[in-house]
Amino acid sequence: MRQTHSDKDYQVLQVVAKLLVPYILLFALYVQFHGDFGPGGGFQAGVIFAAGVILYAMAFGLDKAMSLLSPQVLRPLAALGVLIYGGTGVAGMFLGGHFLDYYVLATPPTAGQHLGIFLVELGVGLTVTCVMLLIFFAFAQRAEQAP
Amino acid sequence: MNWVGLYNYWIVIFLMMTGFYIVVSQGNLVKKLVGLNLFQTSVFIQYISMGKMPGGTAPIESSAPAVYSNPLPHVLILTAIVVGVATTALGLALAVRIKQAYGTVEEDRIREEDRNV
Amino acid sequence: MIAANLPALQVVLPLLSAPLCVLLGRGRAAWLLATVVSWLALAIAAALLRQVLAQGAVHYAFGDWAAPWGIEYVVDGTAAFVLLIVAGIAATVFPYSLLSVEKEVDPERQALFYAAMLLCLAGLLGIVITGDAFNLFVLLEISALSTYTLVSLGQDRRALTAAYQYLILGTIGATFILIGVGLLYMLTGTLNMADLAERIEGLHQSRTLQTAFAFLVVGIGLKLALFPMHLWLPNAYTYAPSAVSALLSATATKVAVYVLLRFLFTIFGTWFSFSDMNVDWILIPLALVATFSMSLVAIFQNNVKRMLAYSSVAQVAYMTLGIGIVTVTGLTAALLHLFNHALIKGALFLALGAVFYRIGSVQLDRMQGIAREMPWTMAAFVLAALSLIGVPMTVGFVSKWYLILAALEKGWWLVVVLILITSLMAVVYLWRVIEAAYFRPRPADREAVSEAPWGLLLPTWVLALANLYLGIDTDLSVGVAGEAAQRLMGLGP
Amino acid sequence: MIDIVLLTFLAATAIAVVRHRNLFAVVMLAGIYSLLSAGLFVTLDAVDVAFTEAAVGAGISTVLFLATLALTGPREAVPVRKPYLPMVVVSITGAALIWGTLDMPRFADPQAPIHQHVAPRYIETSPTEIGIPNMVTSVLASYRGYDTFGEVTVIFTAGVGVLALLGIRRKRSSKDAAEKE
Repeated sequence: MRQTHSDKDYQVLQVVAKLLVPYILLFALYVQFHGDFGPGGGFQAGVIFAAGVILYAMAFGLDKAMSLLSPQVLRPLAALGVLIYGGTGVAGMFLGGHFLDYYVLATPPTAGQHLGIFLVELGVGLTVTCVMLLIFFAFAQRAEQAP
Repeated sequence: MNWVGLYNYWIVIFLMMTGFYIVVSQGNLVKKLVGLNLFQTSVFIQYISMGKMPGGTAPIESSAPAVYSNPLPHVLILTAIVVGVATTALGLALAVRIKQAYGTVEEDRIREEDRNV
Repeated sequence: MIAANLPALQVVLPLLSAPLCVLLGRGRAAWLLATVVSWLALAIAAALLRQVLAQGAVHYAFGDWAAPWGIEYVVDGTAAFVLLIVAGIAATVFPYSLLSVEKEVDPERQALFYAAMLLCLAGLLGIVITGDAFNLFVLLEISALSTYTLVSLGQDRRALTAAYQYLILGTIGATFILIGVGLLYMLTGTLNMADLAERIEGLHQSRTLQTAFAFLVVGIGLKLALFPMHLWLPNAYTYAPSAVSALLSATATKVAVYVLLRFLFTIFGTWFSFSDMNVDWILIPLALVATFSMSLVAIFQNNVKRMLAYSSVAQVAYMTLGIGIVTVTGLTAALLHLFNHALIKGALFLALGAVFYRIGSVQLDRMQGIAREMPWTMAAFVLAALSLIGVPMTVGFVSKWYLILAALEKGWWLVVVLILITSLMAVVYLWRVIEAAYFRPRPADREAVSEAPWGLLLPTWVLALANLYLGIDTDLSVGVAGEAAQRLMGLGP
Repeated sequence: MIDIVLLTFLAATAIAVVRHRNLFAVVMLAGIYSLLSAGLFVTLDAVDVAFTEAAVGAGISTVLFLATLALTGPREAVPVRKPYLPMVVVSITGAALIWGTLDMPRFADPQAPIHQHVAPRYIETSPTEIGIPNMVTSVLASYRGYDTFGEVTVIFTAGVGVLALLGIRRKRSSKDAAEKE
């Protein structure tokens, strides 16, 4: 990020990043949707996804990363994640259960649980990715202008 | 009395208190936050330690019969980790703004600045 | 469907409105949403109170998982009473904030400001209503993180250091609570409060339980600004935006007092807390020192917000004094003062916010002569000030009366004398404000201003008149508080 | 045995954090501390937690700390006062905790209350009741799903807070950037 780096440093980083970033993002998706069977879930996936983008930003510059995932898009998406989670809960309420009751979402009961968990993990993943990136952008933008 | 079973907890308490000490003794706002992180992480270790079963495995069901460690502390700590990073981010954002407003992140110098106004 | 889900809606409604505020993105729209939601929250709280008075405690299981496996909400008389005051204060502060915030917070941040206000409200309501010890920690952090944000949005740069200091001490408090809850879990295997209470019964001699108790009391003490752990409070209240000072001073510490009540009486039980651990031996001396010393410090403040902040520490000590007396009357006094002090400080801070709106300062020397220019604002201030002192016909009188009764029942004459002395000290510091506002000429370098707009006056007067009305018609507050106190002591029906 | 080794390393790292005055080193040590505790979590069967601690503590937190240090400077001032009061406070707190351990269930005691109450249901019936093998996910997203809702809200609150404090300016136009050079 700093001006003091020579171009060569950047090149190494860029090559490494180019190789790694797609796999990191793929791995994040795997973690997101595989949390039922192995370790993982929305939160870890969100953090890993964000880490992938952060690596990209370090290699190719903050501006490029921010034009790829613009804060103007991330901000509503972060809110949307919370709403997906809450909405799943409210849906349970509308279908005759209590808040966050997944059994009423589908039959058989375990299918309802699967659906509910899938949805809330999606909400978690979305909010965590977006908030982590927003926070990183906010800090990095300031740091870039440091004297 | 069987003291051996407590040895782990004592080290964890030492870790907690080291973090706590950094928070209350250091004057640098960023270092205080590092201390807060250490303090919280050590509390996490305490929680996870208590969920351990002898000869247990991770609480993910497998086909072979197994003894599982208690999943509840794991869940609580996952939440607590998130709370921790949220606090850290907010604290650092405050530190950045304080640096901008006061020109320093040392407690003593901030106090001096405020007294001079 | 709605009636059965009221306990969840109480918290989920403001909580889900926060992301909506961010989506709306514009100050006024976010304000409108927040205000409507705060009124709905008040309506829900009122409905819950009615439900509880009619049919006893209401239990609500999230996800339909029975406690202790799932998380449950429990609304009993005490909880409903505190919900009502928190939601009531929010319902007056939110409408007020439109003008106040437009003046004090820059436009880009207003939507985020209202989101944080809603999150803070949701957190506070959730803390009151939750029946799960770990869930309490999570909600505590929601309200705490949003509070740090709100405090930091004050105009003065000292708002930033105040927020930072609050963040550090608040997080230490929360971590202590986390340690305490962890130890309790270790001993009992459960996190549900009712289940905990049952399982703690047989463990009174356990040193681990005693340590858990100590950590929880210290952690909660930090949150409620229990003297001498109050250091974060004066700066936070002084430099926060006006609407935030009003909301926090009226609700945040009160909710912490409520949490202390819950742990001391419901979870650990009266016997363990007071006979085994003798926590009253700590609470009472600290309370007495706090009311006296903090009232004294308040007298020498020139920033009126800061003066009221120190006064808050002193007033919270009245509540812990009531708790420390451990009688039904003492607890009734504590609960009543919790309710009444919210009305008093809410009104005072709102009136100050109106002054700040006009002259941009709440320094005593800047406020000289202000009563001639803003007669209505200052009249509301005086009314609430009388209530803070404890003049008959105001709510402040009612709670002090019960506190004195409680001390008399114990035969503690010295405590009664001290309560009277500290009330006189309140007269002294409030008189300084009144004297400046009414009997001093306007400083030459201050422009003459006009009365505050009605958007600020109306909410201020609603709270000021509530001080008067509930001071005369005491059936609701005394009735509910008395019954709640009996139940906490384990004597109730 | 491996956990004792890890705990010892953790203690060494913590002491190093106290002593170092170069904040870059301190932040790096804190990252190492997180990694070591993640390792410890693995030995204690908490793979989900280990995963998260590594990603958050050693990853995101470290990046944020480094970005902050770029702004606030890497050197810490030498304190003028001796930290006697903090020492006393910390010693009392630590002593209280040690005293509290004396009646604790021993480490990895299968008879401890937390293995007898509440948790058994998660372990025994969640795979059939919820239908997924990872019990941590079951408890996190379903039994205690409301806590996790709170957790998402906490992270969202932090986002709101950081945006309110630091803000993100829209992309600088190339002209502004040129002027800065």
